[in-house]
Formats: sequence, C-alpha cells, structure tokens
Amino acid sequence: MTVTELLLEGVQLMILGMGTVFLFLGTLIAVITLISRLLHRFDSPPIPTAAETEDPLLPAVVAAAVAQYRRDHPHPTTRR
Amino acid sequence: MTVTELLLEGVQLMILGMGTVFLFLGTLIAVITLISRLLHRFDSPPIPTAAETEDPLLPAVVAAAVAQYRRDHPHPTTRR
Amino acid sequence: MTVTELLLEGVQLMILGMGTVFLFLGTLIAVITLISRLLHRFDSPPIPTAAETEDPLLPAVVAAAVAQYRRDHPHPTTRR
Amino acid sequence: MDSQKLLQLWSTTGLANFEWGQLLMIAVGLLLLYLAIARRFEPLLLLPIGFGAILSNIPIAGIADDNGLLGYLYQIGIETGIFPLLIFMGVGALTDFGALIAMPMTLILGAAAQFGIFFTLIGALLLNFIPGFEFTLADAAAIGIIGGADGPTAIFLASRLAPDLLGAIAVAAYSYMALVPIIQPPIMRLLTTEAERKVKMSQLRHVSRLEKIIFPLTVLLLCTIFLPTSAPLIGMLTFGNLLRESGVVDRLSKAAQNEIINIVTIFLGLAVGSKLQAEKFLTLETLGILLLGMTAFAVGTAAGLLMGKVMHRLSKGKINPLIGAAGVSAVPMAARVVNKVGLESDHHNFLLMHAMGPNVAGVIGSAVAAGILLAIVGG
Amino acid sequence: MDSQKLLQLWSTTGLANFEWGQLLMIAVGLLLLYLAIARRFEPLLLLPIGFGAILSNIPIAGIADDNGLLGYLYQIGIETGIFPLLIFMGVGALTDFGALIAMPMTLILGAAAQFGIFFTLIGALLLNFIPGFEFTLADAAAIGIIGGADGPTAIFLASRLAPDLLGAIAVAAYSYMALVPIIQPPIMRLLTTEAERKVKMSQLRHVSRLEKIIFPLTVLLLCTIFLPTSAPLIGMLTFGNLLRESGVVDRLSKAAQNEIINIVTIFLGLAVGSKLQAEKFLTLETLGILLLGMTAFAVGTAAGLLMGKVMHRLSKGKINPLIGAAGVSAVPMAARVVNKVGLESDHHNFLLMHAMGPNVAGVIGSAVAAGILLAIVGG
Amino acid sequence: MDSQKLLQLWSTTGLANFEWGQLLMIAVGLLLLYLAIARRFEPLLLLPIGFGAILSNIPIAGIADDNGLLGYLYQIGIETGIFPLLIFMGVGALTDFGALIAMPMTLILGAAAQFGIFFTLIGALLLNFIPGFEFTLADAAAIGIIGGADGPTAIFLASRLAPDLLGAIAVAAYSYMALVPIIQPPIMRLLTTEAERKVKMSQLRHVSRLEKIIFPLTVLLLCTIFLPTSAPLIGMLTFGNLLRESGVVDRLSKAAQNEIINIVTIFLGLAVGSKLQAEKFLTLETLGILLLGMTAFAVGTAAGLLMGKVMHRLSKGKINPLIGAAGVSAVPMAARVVNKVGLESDHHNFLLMHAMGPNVAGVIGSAVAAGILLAIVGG
Ligand code: NA
Ligand code: NA
Ligand code: NA
Repeated sequence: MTVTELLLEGVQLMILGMGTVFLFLGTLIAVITLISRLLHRFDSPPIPTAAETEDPLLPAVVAAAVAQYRRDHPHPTTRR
Repeated sequence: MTVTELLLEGVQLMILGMGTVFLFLGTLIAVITLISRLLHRFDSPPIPTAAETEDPLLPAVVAAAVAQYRRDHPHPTTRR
Repeated sequence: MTVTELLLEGVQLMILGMGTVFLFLGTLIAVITLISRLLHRFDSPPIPTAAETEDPLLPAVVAAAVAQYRRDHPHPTTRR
Repeated sequence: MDSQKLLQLWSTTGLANFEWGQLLMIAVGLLLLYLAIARRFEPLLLLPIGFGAILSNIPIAGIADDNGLLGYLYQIGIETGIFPLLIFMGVGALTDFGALIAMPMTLILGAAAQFGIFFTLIGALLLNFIPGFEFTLADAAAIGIIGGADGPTAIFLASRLAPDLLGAIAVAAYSYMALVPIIQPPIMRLLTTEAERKVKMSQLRHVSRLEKIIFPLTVLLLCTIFLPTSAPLIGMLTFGNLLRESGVVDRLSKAAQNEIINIVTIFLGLAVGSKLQAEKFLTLETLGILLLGMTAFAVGTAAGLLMGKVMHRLSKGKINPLIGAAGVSAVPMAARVVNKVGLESDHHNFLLMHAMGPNVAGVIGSAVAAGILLAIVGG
Repeated sequence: MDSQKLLQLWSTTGLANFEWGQLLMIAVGLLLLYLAIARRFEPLLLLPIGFGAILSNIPIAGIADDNGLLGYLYQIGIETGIFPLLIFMGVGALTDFGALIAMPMTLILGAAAQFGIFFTLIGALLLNFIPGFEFTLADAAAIGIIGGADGPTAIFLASRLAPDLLGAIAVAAYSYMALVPIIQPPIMRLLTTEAERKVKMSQLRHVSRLEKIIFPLTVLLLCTIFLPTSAPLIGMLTFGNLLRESGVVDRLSKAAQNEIINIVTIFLGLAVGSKLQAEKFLTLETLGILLLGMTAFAVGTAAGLLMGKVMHRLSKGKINPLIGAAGVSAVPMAARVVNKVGLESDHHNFLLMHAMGPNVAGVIGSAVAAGILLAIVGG
Repeated sequence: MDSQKLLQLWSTTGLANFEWGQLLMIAVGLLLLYLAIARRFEPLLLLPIGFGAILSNIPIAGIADDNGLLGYLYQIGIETGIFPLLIFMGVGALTDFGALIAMPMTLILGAAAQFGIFFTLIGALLLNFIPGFEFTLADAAAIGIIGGADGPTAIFLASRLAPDLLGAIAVAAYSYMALVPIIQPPIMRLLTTEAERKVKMSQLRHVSRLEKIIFPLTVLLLCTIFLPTSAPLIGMLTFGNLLRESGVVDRLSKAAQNEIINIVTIFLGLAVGSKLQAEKFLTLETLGILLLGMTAFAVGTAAGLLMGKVMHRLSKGKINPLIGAAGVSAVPMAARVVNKVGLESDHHNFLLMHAMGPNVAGVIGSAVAAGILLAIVGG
C-alpha cells in the first residue's frame, strides 16, 4: 500500500471514527435525558442507602465478641 | 450405566457420605471435648496476648524517626 | 571435580567475593560522602514535602462532593 | 466514502451480531444486579457475577474468551482452584469458632444439615428419567453441593467435577443463600412446636485463647487422618483461622480478612460470570439445577431441624431445635434467621450465639462432604 | 589467584558490557524520575516507568527479559490487557459522573476533543513521506490514541495494535498529560475571547442516587449495542463505577479504588518501563511519536474549545467555551486547568464542576474511539 | 452396601496412606507453628511456612503438587523470583537508610559480616569429605547465603542455584534470624571488652530529604556499573526505598509497605512450605544445612564484631565495636540485640540508632554477595 493509499484509509478512518464518537455520545445524551425525565416523573423508589450496607460476616462476629465479653464480665445486678 | 444403576450408586454415596460426615464431626466433638478438659485441668500456659504483637520492622523505623526528630529539635535544657 | 578442587574453587570464591563486597561498599562510602559534601555546599533546592502530595483524582472527586453537598443544602443567606 | 469500511464497522456492531440467547442472558445479568442492589441479595457476589454475565454475552468483544479478561480470570483463579481456596482462607480469618468450641455437640447439627447435599444428588440423578437430562454422577455431586450453602465450596467442587455446570451451580448457590430468610422460616415453623421454639439456652462458657488456637489444628489433623481429599478446603479455612487466633501475625490476618478476600471476591465473581455465556447457560440442565438447588436448601434445613428435635429430646429440653436450621451454613444469614424466628416466639430469647455453633459447623460439614464426593466421584 | 575467575567476574560487570544506548536510556530513566519527583509530573506513573527504564537497561541482569521480573509483569499484565483494564475499573470506582449526568450536553465536548486522536493518526501516516518512517495503519492508530489523553486506554490499545511502540506511546501519553497545565492555557487564551472566558455557568442540578446507578449500565448497554469492541474498556470502567454507586458493596468499591489500583499501578509502570530498553526505544519512530503526541494534545484541546464556542452560541451564551478544553480527559488535570484559566478572567468564576462533565466525558469518548480503531484496524 | 465403595473410601484416607516421613514432617510443621506462636520466632514467616509444611505432607491431597495450591504458588512466585523481589521492594519501602547515610563508614561493618556467607560456603564444601554429602559449588553458595541473615535474598538465590535445597535453606535462614537474640550475645561478650561495650557514640547528624532520595539511586547505579547480577535484588530494594523517600507517591509507597508485602508474605511462606515435603526435606543434606546455618550466623557476627574492633581502634575509640554485630542484617532484630547488650554495660548507652547503620548495610551487603555468587557460580 502506498503512503497515499494509507492516507486515504486514514482519512476514511477519521470520518468514520469521529462520526461514531459523536453518534455514540449523542445517543448517550438522548438516553440520559430520557431516563432523568422518566425518573423525575415517578418519585425514585426508596433504595436503601450506603450507610446501611453491612459486612455479611462482621455482625455475627461482633455479636459473638459482645456476648463473650458479657459472659466474661458479668455486670453487678442492677438495683434500680 | 442405566439410570437405575446410577441411582444405586447415588444411594450408596449418600449412605457413605452422611456416615463419614457424622463420623468426622462426631470424632471432632470427642477430640474438642477431650482437649478442653485437658486444658482446664492444667491452667493454660500464659501465651502472650495479641496486644503485644509487633511489627518486626516498625519499631526500628519508629525509633529512627524519634531519634531523628530529637536531633532535629534539640529541647531546651530542662532546669528542674 | 574432587572435593579438594571444589574447596580451591570455594576459597577463590571467598577471596573474590569478600573483595567485591568490600570494594562495592567501600565505593559506596566514598560516593555517599562526596554527595553529602556537594549537597551541603549548595543549600539543597526546595523540594516540595510529602505533605503536599496529592491524589490525582481525589481533589476533583472531593470538590464534586462538596459542590453537590452545597447544592443539596443551600445555606441561609448570610447577613453580615 | 468507502462503503466497505462502513460495512466493516456495521459488522462489528452489537446490532449486527446479537443472538437471542445473549439478549436473554444480559437480561439475566441485569436481574442479578437488581437483586444485588435493590434487594441486597448477597451483593458481594451477585453484583460481580451479574456484571460478569453481561460482559460475557456482549457479542464480538470476546471478554469471556480464552484470551479475554474474564477468560483469563477463570483460568487463573477457578480452573486452578486458587480463588475459592483464598476466599476460604479469608472466611477462616473472619470466623470466630468460639461458639462451636463452647458447645461442640452442635457439630451434630452441622452434620445433619448436609443431608441436603446427598438428597439433591439423588434428585439430580432422578431427573435423568426425564428425557433431555443426562447428569453423570460427577454432575449430580456438583449439583448436590449447592445444598452445602457455601459459595466457595460449591465453586471449588464444581470446578473439579463439572466445570460446564459451574455457572448455574454458583448462581444457584449464592441466590438461594440470599433467599435463606425467605426459604427457611416456613420450614422452621412447620417442623417445630411453639413450646420448642421458646426454649431458652444456657449462656455459652468462656473459651480460652489456647483452645481457639488448638481448634483449627485439630480440625486439620482429623481431616489429614480421615479425609485428605477435603484438605485443600479445610486446610485453607483452618490456616486463615490460625492467622486470626494465633495473635502473632496481625498483619497477615488483616490481609486475609480484607485485601485478599476483597480482591479475590471481585475476580471470582467476574470469573463465575464468564460461565454465564448464553450457549453454555441457557440449557435444560440449568433449569434443573435451579430447581434442585431450592430443594437442597429446604431439605438441608429440615434435616438440621429434625436433628435439633432429637437433641432437644436427648438433652431433656435444653436445646432449642431451631438452631438446627443454622446447620446448613450460609454464614451468618442462617444464624440470624434462627435468632429472628426465635424472637417471634419469645421476645427475650436471643439464639444468635447458640446458632453460630451449628452455623460454622455447617461450613466444616460441607467441606467434609465435598471431600467425600471428591474421593469417591472425582477419583 | 585464578585469573580466569577474575576475568569471569569482570565479564559480568556493567563496565565491561555497557552499550551507549543503555547509558542513554538510563539517563532518560533518571530524567523521568526527576520530572516525577522534583516537578511532580504524573509521579504515580512516571516514577515507576522511569525506574523500570533504568532496570531494563542494566546489562547482564536481564530484568526485562522474558524470564526477568519486568518481563513477567509485562507478559502477565500488559500482553493480556489485564493491568490497564483493572486500572480502568479503579478509575470507574474513583469517578463521580454526577456532573456529566447533570449536564449531558457536555458529552458533545468530550466527543469533539477526540479529534486529536484522528488528526494525529493522519499525522503519523504523513510522517511516512519522510524516509525512515514506516508506520502501518495499526501503528498510526496506536499513536493517535495518545490524543485520548488517557493512560490505560493508550496502553491497552497500543498493546493490541503496536506492542513495539508501547513504551514510547505510554511515555508520551503520561508526559503530555503531566504537561497539560503548560500545553493548554495558551491555546485556551488564543481561541477564546475575554468575554467568553468570563461566562458564569448556572449551578448543576442535583443528581439522584438512582440516576448514578443507571448511568454506568446505560453506557455499557449502548456500548454493547453499537460498539462491542470497546466493551472491555467501557465494561471495566462502568463495572468500577457501579461498585461505587450501588452503595451495597463498599468493601469491593474500596478495594478497586485503593488496593487494586495501587498495586496494579506499580506493576503497570514497571512493565511499561520494560519497553524502554535501548534497542527498542532509541529509534526514529520514538522521536516521531513524541512529536506527534504533543500535536495530539494541542489539536484535541483546540477541537474541544471550538466545539465549546459552538455550544456557547447555540446556548445563547450560557456555556463557557473554556470547559471544552477539558474534553481531552486527562482527569482531573484538564478540569483544573479550565478552572484556573477561568479564574484569571473573573476571580469569582469557579468552573471546576462544570469542567468535570466534559472531563469524564472525554474518558468515555476516548474509550469509544479506541473501540472504533480496534474494530476497523485491529480486525 | 457395596464393600468396593467402602474400600475406595478407605483407600483415600490418611490412615491408609501415611508414610513415616510425612508424619515426621507434620510434626516439624507443628514445631514451627509452636515456635512462631508460643515463642514468637519470626511468626510472619514461620507460621505460614509451618502450616505449608503440614499441608504439603498430607497424603493423597496433593496440595504441593504441580497442580495443587501450594505448587501453583511456588511456580508463580518462587520459580520466577517474583515473591522475594516484591518482599524486597516492601523492605525498601519500610527501611529508613538515614542512619547509614549519616554514618557511611558503617557500611564496612555490613561488608565484614558477609564473611559468614563465604565461610559457610567453604564449610558446605568441607562436608563433602563426609560420605553421603555431595554439595556442588552452587549448592554450597546457596547454603552460604543463610549467613546473609536475609530471608528474601536467601530464597531468591536458592531458587536460582539450588531449588531442591530451598526448603531447608529458608527454614534455616528464618529460624536462625529468630534465634539472633540467643546466638549473638555470647559471641558479643566474648569478643569485646567491658570498656569497649561502654563506648558512647556521638549523635547522628541530620540527613536531608534530598540525600535520602539520592541514596537509592546511588546504590542502584553502583550496582549497575559493578555488579549487574545483583540488580534484581538491589533494584527492587532501591525502588521500594525511592517510593518511600520521593514523597510524591504515598499511595504506592503504602501499597508496597502493606498490601503487597503482607499478601506476598502469606503466599511466600506457604510456597516455601511446599518444599518441606518429606521426600525432599528428610535428607542428610538438610541436617548439614541446619548445622551450617548456625555456624553462618555465628561467624558473620564474629566477623562484624572484629571489624568493629578495628574501627574502634582506627577511630580512636569513637566507635562501639558492638554495632559490628548488627552487620549481619536480620533487620531490626540484630540492631535491637546490640542495643540490649550495650545497655547491660551502661544503662544510659542507647546504641539502637548507631546499630541501624550496619544493620541496613548488611541488607545491601548480602544482596551484593548474592550478586557475586550468581555471577560466578550461576553463570
Ligand atoms: Na454447609
Ligand atoms: Na479522552
Ligand atoms: Na546481610
């Protein structure tokens, strides 16, 4: 392939490439906008927040530690 | 192997399998109980606790940092 | 190779080895000393300290979070 | 403009290459993501698996191919067994076996609940009577292990005995583990009386540090003597636990509990997702596996409960049979379900700690069962 | 003393084996270290790359050979594409796409700035007119991606299309990313008027958590439909982002943001350094690549700015064209440069948040461009 | 019941397959665990090695086989040299060379202590006079490196020169490092006078950040010029140290100091354990290696002390000869032993900082010695 032919390939690639990039990101604009509107029409369902996330094992481990501690350090009978 | 033969294999596997599981965990019960009793007969030897654990490199590094700091910040002669 | 020949090899290796170790670390002494003197002649150029180091992505992320927070929690108009 | 180039570009779009199966599997991936995020079903595993399922079914991209990222992860971590074993090390480092050591009899409950494994194995073989199903004994064993209610064990065993079914087995295992709070309570209420559920258990005794150090070594030595085929699983579980309990290698224990298990969980999930490619997953077998998996959990729970009732009698009412349900493992979900159902009958009856014994016993129990299956079927 | 032994030892010294090229490359390595440490040019990458360059050019040691440490790292992480993809996952987990979701129009700016990629591709082909240059279309595409101003994308594409040029391309990409604060401002001042630079933009709207969760899935699905060849990059970026935004897998999100990205960054830098061996790096091609890389950034910046001016007009002055410059990506450096140049014209005009939109759009944009290049050139 | 199945199950038990050697090695593994946990002998390494030893000697399980977990870890991390090199990077990132830079003369002490390496090498060759021993020069060199008192260096060199002896060498190296507080003090008291031990040394001068940045580069360049065969070790040590001292890549420095070194330590220990399989470990050679290792430490300590006495004279009493003992490395144990012995003679004489100089010099010294051995023996 001569350099000129290569260049022609390159130019085609540029046109196709920039075309696709704009098409892709353009479609993305449309879809994001659409989704935002849909979401704002219905109030977004209450998804639990990150703060509630918990480690699947930790609670049990912690509970175990607490229970162990309580057993090892029996508190004096509370009077009142 | 016909399905019936396979099933026979499966049933054997179930008997052997549950048998081994019970045998294994049963033995474990015995051994744990035995060890617990042995340990409680002799008071358990004082193994250093986790709190004493130390990083093999850190202390030296810290010491180095402290020493460096002292050199760089000579404190005024203490009077009393 | 007989054991005696091996031993001869070993002794040569010892002489060469210790020689190189001393040569290497000796040269290192000379170079470190030289560099220290050079550095102390010129006052060392002010290199920014570690405290200034920053994560390439974090600031933007933090800024984004702050901005988001401000938008979500508009503060009452400041009077003074 | 060269229309050939346009055609070439078109031929690399998803639009030009989609097959129905892939679309369906992407929908399955999205469903798993929904369950993980909105419903919090085992999100640590189902989110990466679900995303991996989507990635694996993108046409052209070949992400799950032998030289795609997910393909590499599968070869490196699952074909070799490395990932599930490292997860097991992390589980060991995260688990406090104190409740089990204080109450070793609960090991019997962890043993009984493994019945779900073998029952399901038989169930899988029975399916062979239906035309279209042709499960081998190895396949059936791998499916049965879903009843072990333990993700890494299921993945480890399936990767050895039936790699083609691994995707379906892993999805079933984690999904039903997530469903434990829904599957177990009705069975628990059905098989126990109100009086039994009200039984309060005595406080657990104190377990010394030395006992906790000796425990993993004891388990490993028993495994060495009786069932070496389960030694990779039991070995890494007890290694992780010894890192934890020894108290002298905090750096390593924390690495096992955090860095390693987190990193490996991401990679394991994605790699399992690579087995959810449409052509491998959308089969009659998958349907059968999903069905059998549900049975596995139910039967395991029932077996644990019935053994709990036996122990209730033998102990003259000292043992609450509910804790038998925790024997399936699914740590710590099953133990929490026991606690919750117990509280329903008596608002002051906290069974969590007592349920942790059979719960962690179930982990050992299913590793032992996996060892037997490997010994006899994998030979 | 056996003089043969001495000779053998001498023959293994660096003194007896140095070639000029290696000395020169060690100097290049030291220069990169200087830039990284004293000038703080992208130190996270340039320090490991610089050190890797030194290690690779030590005679006899063979550290970059196929069975040397750096050689192994290259084979494991770059030949397979694993390292750049894991970095991309980390970038996803670190990136808040909120600004982009609030202002989707800025995606157009992120698209326009990719012009730098294709312009440079043409530039590389033009160099072929000069005797000594023989860039193939694949070479040119790999060089062009420098204009994407995104390190992992550049390394991923170069490892697929032109592995021999990978060292020069990675060095150019990271060096020019570090030079963004120097390269961009003059172009920004040249192409915009004082009035344009003073434009204040309205506050961004609030973006809900659900929108942020749906965003990565949307991007991935579009990519699946239109451009599957970019799915490995886009897939891992969106996976990381979903880990972050889902809010249910904090452990995994943090692992992606910290442990994984840090460890992989060290290894990636060293592995890239292994491609700076004298015989591979000291070529005319490298010179051409360094030259073209500079052009790539300048043209990308200009294209982004010009599109910014168009949007300024179309929006009737609501959009500050400066934010177009951030479309090249180089996150978050380019956005900060926009902010700084904006502040020069009006001390109360904070554009950082508005520039983050095109900035992260640029990351997606260059991953899309990489997908096209792979689809057409890599076929 | 099919008795064939029972037989098959029996044939897979440990009971039916144990060999005496395996039982003995499991006992050795338990001993190492005891030393690590109860006696705190280098627990970070001896605990994983000990556990690895047990796992490797479980019959049937094949955990140390080529396709078992420990076998994989060995192939991935030790055959390639990757694990010890990454540990060395971490050591570099953890080490403050300030004391050495402030007092460069102490490098001589770090050099002298390497005599233990070569003395032991000769010792290994002498053992060949005893029938049953047939150590090659490469074997002897690998055994000698135990005297370097540096784990990763020993493992790296042994994996290159004598992989069959690696298990015994690693166990000896770490065990004797742990025994430093027991081995060294008598030798220190024997070879120094009370007056010498009481010598107080002047405070170390301040070392600037720039000096600390230039130091690793200086060491690397010298290594490049004179002894490239030690460049992998010295290279990673200095890379880690530059990450630390550069101050611009905290993320990476912390990853090297924590995540990477912790994860690799676990894997390295297990992989070394895989070399403690009975048939490989229970040999006459192992006995010889354990014996020689002890000598190595003693001779290295003595050589360092004697050189300390020479420097004491030459410096007209300014240098406390005790610090010579720290030259064997075994960082920071040896430096602490020096401090302790110094305090015994004078309760106000803190030598820790002064001992850190020769201590870290010993690390460089043994890496240099390893380079020479590789250059001449490994050729
Ligand atoms: Na289980
Ligand atoms: Na870009
Ligand atoms: Na040493």
